[in-house]
Amino acid sequence: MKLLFLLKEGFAGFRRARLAVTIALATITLSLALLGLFGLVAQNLSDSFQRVFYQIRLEVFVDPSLSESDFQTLKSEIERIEAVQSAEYISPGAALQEFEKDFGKDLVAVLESNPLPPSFRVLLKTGHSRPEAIQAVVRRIEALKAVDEVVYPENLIRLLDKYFLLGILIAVGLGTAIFAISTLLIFNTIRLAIHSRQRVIEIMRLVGATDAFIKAPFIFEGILQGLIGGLLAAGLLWLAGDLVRYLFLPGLSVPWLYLAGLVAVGVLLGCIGSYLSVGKYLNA
Amino acid sequence: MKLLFLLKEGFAGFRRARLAVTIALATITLSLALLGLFGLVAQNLSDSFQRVFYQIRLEVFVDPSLSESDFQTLKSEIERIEAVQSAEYISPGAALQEFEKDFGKDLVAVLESNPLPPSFRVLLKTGHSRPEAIQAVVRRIEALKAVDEVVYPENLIRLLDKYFLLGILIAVGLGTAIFAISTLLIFNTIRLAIHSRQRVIEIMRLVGATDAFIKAPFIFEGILQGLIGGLLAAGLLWLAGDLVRYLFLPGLSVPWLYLAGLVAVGVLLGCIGSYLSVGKYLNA
Amino acid sequence: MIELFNVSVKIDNRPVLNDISLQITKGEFVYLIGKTGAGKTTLMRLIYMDLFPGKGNVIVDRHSSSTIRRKEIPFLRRKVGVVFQDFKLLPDRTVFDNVAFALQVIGSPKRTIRARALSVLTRVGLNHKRYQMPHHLSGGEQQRAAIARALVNEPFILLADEPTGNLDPQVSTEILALLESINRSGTAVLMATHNYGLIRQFPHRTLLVENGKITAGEAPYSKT
Amino acid sequence: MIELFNVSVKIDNRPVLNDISLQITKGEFVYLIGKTGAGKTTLMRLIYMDLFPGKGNVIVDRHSSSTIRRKEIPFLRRKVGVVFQDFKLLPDRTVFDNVAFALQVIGSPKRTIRARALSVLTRVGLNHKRYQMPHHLSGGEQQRAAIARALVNEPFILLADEPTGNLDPQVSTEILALLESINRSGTAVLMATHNYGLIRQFPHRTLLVENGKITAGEAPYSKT
Ligand SMILES: Nc1ncnc2c1ncn2[C@@H]1O[C@H](COP(=O)(O)OP(=O)(O)OP(=O)(O)O)[C@@H](O)[C@H]1O
Ligand SMILES: Nc1ncnc2c1ncn2[C@@H]1O[C@H](COP(=O)(O)OP(=O)(O)OP(=O)(O)O)[C@@H](O)[C@H]1O
Ligand SMILES: [Mg+2]
Ligand SMILES: [Mg+2]
Repeated sequence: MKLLFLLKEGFAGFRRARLAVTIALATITLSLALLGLFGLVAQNLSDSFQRVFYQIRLEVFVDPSLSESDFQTLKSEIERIEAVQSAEYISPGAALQEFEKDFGKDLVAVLESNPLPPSFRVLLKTGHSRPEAIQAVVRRIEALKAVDEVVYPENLIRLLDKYFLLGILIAVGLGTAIFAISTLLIFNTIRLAIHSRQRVIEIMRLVGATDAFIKAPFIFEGILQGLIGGLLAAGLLWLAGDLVRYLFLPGLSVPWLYLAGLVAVGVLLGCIGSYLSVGKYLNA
Repeated sequence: MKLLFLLKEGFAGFRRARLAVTIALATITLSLALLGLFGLVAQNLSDSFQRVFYQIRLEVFVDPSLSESDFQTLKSEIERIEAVQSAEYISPGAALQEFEKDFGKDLVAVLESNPLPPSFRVLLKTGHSRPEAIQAVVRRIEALKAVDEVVYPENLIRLLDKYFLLGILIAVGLGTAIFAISTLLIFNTIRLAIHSRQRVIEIMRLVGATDAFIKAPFIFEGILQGLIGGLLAAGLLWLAGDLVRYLFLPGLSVPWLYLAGLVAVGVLLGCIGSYLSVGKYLNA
Repeated sequence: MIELFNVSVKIDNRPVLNDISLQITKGEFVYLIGKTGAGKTTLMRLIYMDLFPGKGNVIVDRHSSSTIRRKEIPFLRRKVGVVFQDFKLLPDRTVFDNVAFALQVIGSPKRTIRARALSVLTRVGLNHKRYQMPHHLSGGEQQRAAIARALVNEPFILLADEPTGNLDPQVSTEILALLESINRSGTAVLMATHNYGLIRQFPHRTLLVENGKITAGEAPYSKT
Repeated sequence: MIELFNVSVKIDNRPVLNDISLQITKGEFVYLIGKTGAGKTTLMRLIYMDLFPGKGNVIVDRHSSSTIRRKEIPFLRRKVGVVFQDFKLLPDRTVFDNVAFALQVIGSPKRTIRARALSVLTRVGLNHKRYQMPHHLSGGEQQRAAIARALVNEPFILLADEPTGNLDPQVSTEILALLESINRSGTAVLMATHNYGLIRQFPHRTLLVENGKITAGEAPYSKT
């Protein structure tokens, strides 16, 4: 069977069963758009969650008696730890100012001298946000000499971590559900679209067409539907992404590769769906 | 036309076009389950987000010279503000202990006396979490005599608020998309299911059936599909809810009313979808 | 009762019927003959208003093709029984339900439906197959089911489009006798047929469709 | 070439054919007559193996109903041309594509397909309608399209199930002449018909299906 014939027959299916094919196409487009939309939202949410909440900040209190050059050495020692993005020196004076902002002027006024030690404000690289990872870094910093104590909001981090994990669980659960449902919906409409040509298949068999000969154009048609549906869905998401970016989320990312993946999923589902569906009518 | 006839014909449709009706039913069930699932997740997430992050805590520093009974009066004055849930007295000693936990022993050791004033830890009722609402409460507390200063993480709250609003926006956007897509998918399969009986409709017309006579059983069938699909979706969600609650989210709520709403949506979509679809074949 | 005034029909821009006038009076029995593709089925579609003339006017009972509203067409069709050339049985229900449907449409009570449907199925000799689905019937059995449905609500005219094409001569004769008895009780019959032998056996007014025109015709004595 | 040995067929537990033996040799022309619902179509379905006998054995060419594998059936059907009683045209493509399909199936090159399809459409007198969809054809035109499709890939046997049921006598005669000329070039023909006149005009071996049995028959001289 020549590819040209296949191609022609596959496209002809669009003409021959216009409504059924259109509706199958719409289902594929919509299901994939939904799937893609969800994936994008989940991806972007998780990204920005990590960006906003998860750049962990440690306060490293150090020995006040250190010299200026000691501070420099310590800073570079801290920054050499691979999880650390930057270490910023906070003088006792600067610390006091912040303290005043947090606890009010009156409190500072009753202090006789500045009780606050010098410190480094250490930012960890994004991605180092699991409590255990942070603890490891803290231990390494505490092992440096001249470091008195490392303070960070451990409980809050554990809490956020727990909710982040839960969030991922929910996202994966929802995503799986959406994927499974999309797949079923797509299979179902393809099935229905082919069902509407049950009589055609029956007649083809009576006229001496082999199963493969009957199947091939349907499968090709399914692949085409998946391809077109996938492209439409990708296009929709691309446009929606542009709109959302323009309206309120300049940071939104809609990666090309992701959209390409969506198209691939469409092609795959179209192919499998039509394969299974024609099969049903051939083996009847 | 008698209701009995309608009922019989509506059910007969299930037998007469088994595959088409089964698939339409599956689509309705899956689409509604997806819609319902999303709504449930969004609702529960927002609830627990509010519960966990949004019970706002204010630190109210007060004049250290107040007597024990003044503290009592002040406490009840604060608690009389309607947004306030509770006010807990924190003595300077207790405050110092917490301070030590946050900033290290060494810092406390250098202090000559306890510089921390007595304070109240004020919890706001859930639901009072918008920055403006909090500011109003803060202003009312500051207006009380003997209150020196009210401290709370204003920037963090503004940030969270912004993200919460964004989250709601995203949820509403996603929800609308899912709803629109579900509706289209349901309409489409109903359309296809009725399309597969195009010939039947055509013959009915030729035999002298009025439009209403042809329509009624189809619409009734659509309503039935919506009802059954809605009930199945509700059942699925109910079971899934039980499972999730048992596995890792004891607090998950799946309100009856919500499920009933889902069924109602199903019935409505089934009704409208079949109404529109038969219409297409009658006016052709 | 049925009148066509200067009716012309084009399908796909090709003239099928051309300036035809015709009258069928109450209780008449008329044959319609003509070559394959001449326009016999087209003429019948005009009468049950599945097709409207490009020019001219078709009048059936009190309905006129130029003034009838969409809503009135079902009521016209209830008075016109049609045996379609390709049967047009509802594929999703039994023979009995197919026949019953024509009665349900006019709102007959259930008991009447049952009695009438069974009686007409018996008359076409299909009572024993009444609970079969149409695609489980032989060609001739399907044709008889179509005849039963057309007869069941006692139309004032019966349009029969080659109603014996799939029947053996003996059953054909029986069906013709049935049509004549119905005709005697006042129902007009317009029957398209290629079976000239049948026309000679049951002679009636015969119309010939040829080249878009309808003329009084006669069954030619071909050898078949 | 076609042999039935003690074949019995039950459909829905009702015996339709009962212990039938039959032989049709290469190049024969055989009529099949019998009442509506007697089992003529059923017999044909046995031959193109759409139906398998409950008892006995059907042998077509080198294929036997008791040993044939599912995969081989399409290849059997390509050697058997069938004019179905209800035409079974593919509703989603033109007359030309319907005829061409039977050739595409066997992998004929495009040019051959075109030439053969046009020639056979001309022979059944349907060339001018070749780009019409089946449901835009009159009953007789559809029947001729079905005949064209059955003939196009030169089967070694042609099963024609009432192939003139919707045709006027003149076209029927032409089609019969066509079948005879095809038969003379070596194709066997098995034709079910109710048209006894046609049998008398073109006499051939005639089989009568009656009460589940097949006997040598003769077209009765009924008046029709
Ligand atoms: N829907 C349609 N679209 C295009 N052409 C049509 C349509 N219906 C009928 N025709 C054409 O109109 C002509 C008359 O058709 P009609 O069915 O009336 O013939 P007929 O006399 O009933 O023939 P037969 O004896 O074969 O049934 C034919 O040439 C046919 O091809
Ligand atoms: N799929 C089926 N299910 C049930 N009964 C069937 C089925 N196919 C055929 N029959 C029955 O088998 C019998 C023989 O049918 P068949 O189609 O062979 O008759 P036939 O001789 O071709 O008649 P006709 O001249 O009317 O076409 C009939 O009584 C028919 O009702
Ligand atoms: Mg006709
Ligand atoms: Mg038959």
